[in-house]
Amino acid sequence: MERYEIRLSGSGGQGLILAGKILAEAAAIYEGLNAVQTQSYGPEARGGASKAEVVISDGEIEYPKAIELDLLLALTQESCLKYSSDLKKGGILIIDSSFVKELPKGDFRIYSAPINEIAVDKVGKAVVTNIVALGILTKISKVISEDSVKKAILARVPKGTEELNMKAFDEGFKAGEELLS
Amino acid sequence: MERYEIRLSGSGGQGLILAGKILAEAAAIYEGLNAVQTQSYGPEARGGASKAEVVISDGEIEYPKAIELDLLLALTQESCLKYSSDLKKGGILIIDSSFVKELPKGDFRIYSAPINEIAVDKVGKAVVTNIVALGILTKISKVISEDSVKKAILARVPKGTEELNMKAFDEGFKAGEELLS
Amino acid sequence: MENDSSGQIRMMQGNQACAEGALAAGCRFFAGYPITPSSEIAEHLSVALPKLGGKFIQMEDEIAAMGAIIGASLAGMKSLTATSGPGFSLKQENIGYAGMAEVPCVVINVMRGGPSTGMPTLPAQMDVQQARWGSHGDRGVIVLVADSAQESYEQTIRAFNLAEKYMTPVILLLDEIVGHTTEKVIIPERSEYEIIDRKKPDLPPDKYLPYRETEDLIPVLATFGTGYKYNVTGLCHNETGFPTNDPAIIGAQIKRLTDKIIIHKKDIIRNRMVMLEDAEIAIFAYGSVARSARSALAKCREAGIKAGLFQPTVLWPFPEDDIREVAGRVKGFVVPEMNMGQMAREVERACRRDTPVHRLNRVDGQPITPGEIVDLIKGVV
Amino acid sequence: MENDSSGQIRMMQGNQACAEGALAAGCRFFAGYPITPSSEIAEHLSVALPKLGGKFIQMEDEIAAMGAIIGASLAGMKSLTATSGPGFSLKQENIGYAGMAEVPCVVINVMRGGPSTGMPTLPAQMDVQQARWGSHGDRGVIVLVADSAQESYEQTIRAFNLAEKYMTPVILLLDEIVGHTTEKVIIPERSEYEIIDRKKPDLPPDKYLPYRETEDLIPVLATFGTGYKYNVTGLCHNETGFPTNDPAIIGAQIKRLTDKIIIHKKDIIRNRMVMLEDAEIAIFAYGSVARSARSALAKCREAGIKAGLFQPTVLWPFPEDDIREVAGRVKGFVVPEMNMGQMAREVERACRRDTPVHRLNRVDGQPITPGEIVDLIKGVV
Amino acid sequence: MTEEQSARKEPAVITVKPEWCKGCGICVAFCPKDVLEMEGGTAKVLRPDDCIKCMLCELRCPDFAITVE
Amino acid sequence: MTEEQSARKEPAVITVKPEWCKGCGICVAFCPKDVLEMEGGTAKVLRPDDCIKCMLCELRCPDFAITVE
Amino acid sequence: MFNYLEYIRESNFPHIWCAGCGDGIILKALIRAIDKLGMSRDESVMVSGIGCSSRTPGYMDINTLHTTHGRALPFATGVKLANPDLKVIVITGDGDATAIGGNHFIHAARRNIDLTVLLYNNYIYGMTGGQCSPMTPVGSKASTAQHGNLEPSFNTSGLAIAAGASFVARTDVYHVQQCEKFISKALQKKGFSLVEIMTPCPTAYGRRNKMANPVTMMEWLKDNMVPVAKYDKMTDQEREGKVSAGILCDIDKAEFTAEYDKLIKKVRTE
Amino acid sequence: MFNYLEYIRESNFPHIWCAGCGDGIILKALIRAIDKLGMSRDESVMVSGIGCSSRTPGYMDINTLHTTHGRALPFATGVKLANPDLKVIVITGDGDATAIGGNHFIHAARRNIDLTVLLYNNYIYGMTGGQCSPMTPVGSKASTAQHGNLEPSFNTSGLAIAAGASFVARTDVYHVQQCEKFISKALQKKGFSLVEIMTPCPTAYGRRNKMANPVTMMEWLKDNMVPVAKYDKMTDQEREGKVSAGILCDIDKAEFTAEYDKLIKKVRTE
Ligand SMILES: Cc1ncc(C[n+]2csc(CCOP(=O)(O)OP(=O)(O)O)c2C)c(N)n1
Ligand SMILES: Cc1ncc(C[n+]2csc(CCOP(=O)(O)OP(=O)(O)O)c2C)c(N)n1
Ligand code: SF4
Ligand code: SF4
Ligand code: SF4
Ligand code: SF4
Ligand code: SF4
Ligand code: SF4
Ligand SMILES: [Mg+2]
Ligand SMILES: [Mg+2]
Repeated sequence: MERYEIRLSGSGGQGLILAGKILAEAAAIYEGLNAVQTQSYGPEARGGASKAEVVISDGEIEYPKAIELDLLLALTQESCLKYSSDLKKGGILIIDSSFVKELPKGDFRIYSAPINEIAVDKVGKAVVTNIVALGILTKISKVISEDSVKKAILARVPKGTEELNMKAFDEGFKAGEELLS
Repeated sequence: MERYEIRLSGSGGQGLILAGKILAEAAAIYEGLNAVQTQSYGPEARGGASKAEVVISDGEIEYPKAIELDLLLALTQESCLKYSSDLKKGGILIIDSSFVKELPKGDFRIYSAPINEIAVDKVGKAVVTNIVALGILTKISKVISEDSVKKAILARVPKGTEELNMKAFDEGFKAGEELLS
Repeated sequence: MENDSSGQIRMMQGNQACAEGALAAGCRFFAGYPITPSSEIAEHLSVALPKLGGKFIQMEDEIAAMGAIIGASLAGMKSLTATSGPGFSLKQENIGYAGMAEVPCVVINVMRGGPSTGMPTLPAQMDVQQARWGSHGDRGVIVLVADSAQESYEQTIRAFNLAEKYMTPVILLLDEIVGHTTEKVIIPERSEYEIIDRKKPDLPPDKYLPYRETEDLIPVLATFGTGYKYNVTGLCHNETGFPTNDPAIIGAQIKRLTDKIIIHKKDIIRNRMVMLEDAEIAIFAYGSVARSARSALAKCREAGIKAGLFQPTVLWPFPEDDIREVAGRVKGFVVPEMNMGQMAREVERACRRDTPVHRLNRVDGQPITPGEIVDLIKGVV
Repeated sequence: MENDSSGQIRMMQGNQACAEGALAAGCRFFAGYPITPSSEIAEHLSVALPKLGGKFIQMEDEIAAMGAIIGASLAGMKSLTATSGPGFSLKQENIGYAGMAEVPCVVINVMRGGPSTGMPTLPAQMDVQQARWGSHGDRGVIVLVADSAQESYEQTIRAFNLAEKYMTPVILLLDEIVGHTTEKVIIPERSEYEIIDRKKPDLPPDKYLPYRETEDLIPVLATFGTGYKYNVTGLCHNETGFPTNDPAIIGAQIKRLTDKIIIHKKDIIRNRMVMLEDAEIAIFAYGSVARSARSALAKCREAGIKAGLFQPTVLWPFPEDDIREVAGRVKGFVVPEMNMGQMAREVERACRRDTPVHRLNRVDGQPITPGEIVDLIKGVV
Repeated sequence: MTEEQSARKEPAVITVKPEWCKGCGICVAFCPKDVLEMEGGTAKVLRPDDCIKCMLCELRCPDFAITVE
Repeated sequence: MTEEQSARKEPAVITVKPEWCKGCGICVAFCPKDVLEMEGGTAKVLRPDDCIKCMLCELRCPDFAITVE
Repeated sequence: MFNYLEYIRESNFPHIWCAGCGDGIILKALIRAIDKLGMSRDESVMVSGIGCSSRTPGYMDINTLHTTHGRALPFATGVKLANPDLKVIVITGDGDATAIGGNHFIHAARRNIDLTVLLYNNYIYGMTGGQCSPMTPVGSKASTAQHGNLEPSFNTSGLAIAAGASFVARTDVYHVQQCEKFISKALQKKGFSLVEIMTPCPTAYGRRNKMANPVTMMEWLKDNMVPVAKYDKMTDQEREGKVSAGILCDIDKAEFTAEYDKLIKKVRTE
Repeated sequence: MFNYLEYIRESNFPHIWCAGCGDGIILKALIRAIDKLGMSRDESVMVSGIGCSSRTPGYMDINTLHTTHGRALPFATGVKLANPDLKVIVITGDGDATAIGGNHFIHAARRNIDLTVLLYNNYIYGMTGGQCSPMTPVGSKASTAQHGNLEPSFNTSGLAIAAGASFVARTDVYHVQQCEKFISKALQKKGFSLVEIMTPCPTAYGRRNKMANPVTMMEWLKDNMVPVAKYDKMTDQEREGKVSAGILCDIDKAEFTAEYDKLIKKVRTE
């Protein structure tokens, strides 16, 4: 697989850094690919905006930061507007429909789902919004297998929350299926 | 005048650094020559040995340290033996005869006087040994005028001790005369 | 103590990889003072060291941390500190002490941007000359650099090995990108890498002279508490370790501090040469910029430009002979750096001829992209 | 406040001459921490400053001393600190701060020998690279050097002038020989030298931007207490002085710190060229070694050898254009230094061709004699 | 002391600046009269009439985001 | 305490090492029995028989230069 | 309503502090104290080191000097000595003042130089993400003490008194009026004055120590800050986990810059 | 006669200290204390900073570490923590310990790490030729205080107690048996122990302060060192110019390396 660039964006506390780590581990450890994950550490990291980047490839990943995004996940309006210009032509934009109202212009495929709502209503906990998002992303991007992502989630989440997180992933995955169908 | 190198040596507390400063000031300020004065700052400077060097010239003094001494003053046996090898051929060695018993070998002119004794017996204070030595040195070396050295002494010594120091210089100068005659 | 995760694939930040590499090298003492972007090294070791019976201590400042690792090293523990620009400046006096007293230890500097507080969270490579010249006085210096988490792991091990072998502080430089990027590290099997331990005196205490001039110019310092009672000082000293002002001894000692690195430079220097055989233009790049350079290289070759990469993994001693050799073959060098051209100076110097050295300098806290390097090369050829 | 001893001939140590030069330049604040061989500068000013209404303070360490002079400078006093190797290392972080925040001040380093405590009372020139690279991060640096008491006096005045003109810390290096040799100083008449004072803002407080990019790249910092309320920080900052992470602003700021020195290098650099017109061999020497070189020159000419002297009185920015020009004319350089060849590197680099550079290095705490230089030159020609 | 201030009779005008309010909840938690509540991540003034103008919300807001007049 | 020691009867052997003695005069000044004196820049033992072996000279000599047996 | 806008650099707002960080509460208390004392901001300088707390000056419209980590006091000493007419306020954190800056802290106190120091004590290195400080309580968790902190903490106010400070008080941001009052008193003192202010860091300290919610942290202050008179009467057991608040030292003695001015007068008339 | 030769590096003698310098008297007291306690020199390390006092270790036949100015305590902390079985003795001067090294001093005391510190207090920077130290009395002359020193000095022992030391005593070289006794007690203490020893520097302090003669300096000590019990009962006026001597603090509390070892046990069995 060629270099594939993903950026997960939203607000602090939505667990996007963790989601990025999971994605990278899924790719690198369970899928045998290369993956690098980066995030910002500046003052912006503690305030509102948060972003994590994952670059996946079956070759060496030299330049570690995203240059042209293949996929952008945007959980807030702010992050969607700020980052969508980095999306490459024909790239994938996944948004949380409850928060992103103003859609950016550009030549990309937009997938819209009430991600936070799914976490709250279907899984029962807002904290798993990130895992729901991972489910959707896995389904839509198809760069990593469902199985690998699940393994990576299980290796990362606190003991006792495995079931909850699996449910979150599945709900997301399902939502992804619906979006594709 | 060509470069003229003087080293004053003895033990700490004999005021040789001050004597060096006076000599340099006599040359540079009152005689219109150039002069540089250096001394050692190492641990040896607080213990027994003490030395001050003065280089005098009517030209620029580039290299500030003595390389080949024209004149060595040695108030102790130790300093006499340690430094006389730096004396150039035909150079002047002035020693305190009460302390320097073993004379170094070499092609130089030796002048021997009981410098400390003169200070104690004729002037009445051991602290002026350095000034007595300056008197002898001035007379013997002839590089700086008696007058300039006296001015330089008066500009340096503590108020109230002028007379004492002038007497010390004169006694030394006299001793120098005797040595030359 | 064996590393029980050998062969494993793990995702780690460069900083964490340094910590893990240190443990693998046998490091059992860390003293530090937190500073972005290096703090994860300390944080990781604060958890891990006591589990291995090692010691972690957060000192009152960087100066103290540097002092503590020297003390710990003399008491027999392989010791590490990690910091970033401002802390690196503060450590310089005691780094010089370790150099002078020849106490092995490793100092990691995860470079941030700018002078002073600068850009604490943004990448740069502005301390590469400081790593060589930051401390007063003259002596030889070993400085390594890493470009990835994998290399951070390996170079940390190498730093400890070189420190123990040459009895000297060794500096490892990471830039913020390397320190903070999480990527795959394949933990090597124990058999795949060497661990060098400090030489022990081969003479009994009454014959022992710690700083005796040996053929390899490297002293043998006994561990405190093992029956060898000697003196360690930052003053110029003779072979017993006691201070002296004897010019002959001092002169020989100071010269030896430089020579002990220089005569072994073949053993120390390691470069990665990529497609340099037929290259007409050579990129000189290190740290995270070397990654961009490798991408750029591929693109250049695609475009029919014969570019090659000279990537030093040891910045000091500077690989000047190797550069001179390459300079004789190429039409020019391109030196992209996240600073105002610090190592480009060395490339210029090493050439000893008019080979053009083209600089590409970014100092805005942003990484240099492969595209920028390609553009510069295209402009040059 | 006028210097009332102008025209006088006085015998002074280089250290004392620095103190007197500082007073003549208008320095009214000194903060320091004692260290051999620089302490006489502090001692002299501790007596003299209060007599002029100025302030002397002995701080708890060198770091604090450096901080204090930056604070005092911002409060409007021309400020000085003086130290030696170990203290110079400790000051580096705050020297970098002064560079980043663009606060004028002068730092004198009377170099001793050796790394670490080394040889506190013996001469060396081992901090000449540290003076350029000692602090983390990239910026332009001005470093002067003096070879005599007279020059110590004059270069201290010049250091203050350059500091105020270019809004930067300026470093003046003495070696122990210069610092401790007592010799004649002719105190210049006030009309014979220039005194540069800090620019004052020409805009009212509400329009004032301390770090606005001006044509000469030099900011105008108001004195605290004069009605201009602005922010000074060591973080990368915008023209108001407030921290920012905007790459464009940061990049421009950091680049400006280098450029503001480089574009004015003609005004800053001063070399003494002695008998270089027809020289076949050029001696490159600075500080007390230049004195020996001048003696050597005379001897060479006597012996029919066409030698000349290139003596920089500003080490950084390095006079590379001038060296390159000379390199085109001579058969080689001879670089005697009381270190392992620190500035010889720069000469090599500046040549940009294969002009041989012969080094003469003493690191035993003994001065380089004219005879040694002559011998080397004879061996070379 | 704060109790005495409640003597003042003019109705309180409590203003929250949403751009600055970071939603820490401090004003809400320590208002002695339960005038405020958190809503959508910012403080909201729900019962201004109960306000006794003790000023504690204003004094303790770390973000310069709430004022009481 | 030091007085009691004077009970011992063997005569004191007091030794000054002239290469190490720097002539500070401390031993001389504080000898309770005036046993010592300065001479030509070093301490000299003048009245060994008066010594009560209080050891103070040895204890206070900064230069390891005087011993009492 | 107090009009803070006149005193702040509004364009730098909202500030960078986290939600519920107490630092903004202190800034406001300081502004009120300055306002009520009618201090001239042109003739005042705020100096800070590095840390979240040390970002305070950047938000105030006054002469501000944000220095290097731990070094605010030496810079401030230079400012004050160069121009003793300036009122100099130093803002510092527990790490800044007592870890890397500990030496300057005791020396400035020893000299009794006329500086007003506000020490924001949040028990942690906030800016760098929650490492131990010399004031982190034994047993607390921090990113460099995940097994629990082993090192006893300073009684920093006690240290300042032992070093020679002339005014020392401890307060907190819950007791916000007391906080303002002590700042005001410190500003009026001629000599080295210190106000140690306990302030919550929910992000770097609270999160690891079961007080992630800013309100919980404020409640902790409400419940555990004890007036010093009462504290002095408590048994060791009762004192466990409590912190005394109040004016701990207030004495008059020679101030450094004033002594220096006397020296100048003396040597100039000699 | 005590046989010191066994304990010293004889080839380095005569030592570099000036005639009448008290440092040699302390070295001898330390040697006797070590001898009487039967301490193993192979398992002991002496660590010092820079200064005349800090040259002490070089004269002893023991593991010796002469570090950088002010930094003996961090180096010693590293030695001790790396091998808690080593007995670590720190030699430092008033400048070394309380000027440049002041921060390490209070932090080592705070940690209560098991180090025995002998602080040679001669009121001056001896090595560099007589500049003020933070312990130079107000009004005294020094090469950087030729108009008379303006800065109040530390009560260093008091500072150590405030910072957390577990044993603190003050003595002097005139009272040489007391000096040995306190050193011995400090060596036996588990925890941070400090002995502040007043010692004459005739060269750099005495000469400028009318005590050029070593004997005069010893007499000063004889006349002005007052047992603490007596000192405590004196009026401020009576205390003028006097210095209290005695054990000022001696308490038992958790020692740092021991606590660390407990932590290791805990995490290894977890
Ligand atoms: C020399 C140096 N060392 C370390 C740092 C990193 N650093 C920045 S702030 C800080 C600690 C801040 O803690 P504190 O003073 O308590 O302030 P807070 O953020 O908690 O308000 C540290 C270690 C630095 N900037 N400079
Ligand atoms: C970093 C540094 N600053 C300054 C010095 C110079 N220096 C050496 S010893 C000393 C002071 C020593 O005073 P003290 O500790 O009281 O020891 P003493 O000589 O009086 O025994 C100083 C300032 C140094 N060596 N290193
Ligand atoms: S002033 Fe604020 S805290 Fe007080 S009652 Fe009114 S709303 Fe509540
Ligand atoms: S205290 Fe201020 S920031 Fe916090 S919730 Fe209330 S208004 Fe918002
Ligand atoms: S032991 Fe020494 S001090 Fe005591 S009486 Fe004998 S000579 Fe005097
Ligand atoms: S005390 Fe020691 S050094 Fe001093 S005079 Fe007596 S023997 Fe000599
Ligand atoms: S990290 Fe802590 S101290 Fe820093 S701004 Fe956030 S809450 Fe405040
Ligand atoms: S200068 Fe003072 S402290 Fe140093 S050796 Fe001489 S008397 Fe002792
Ligand atoms: Mg804090
Ligand atoms: Mg001292």
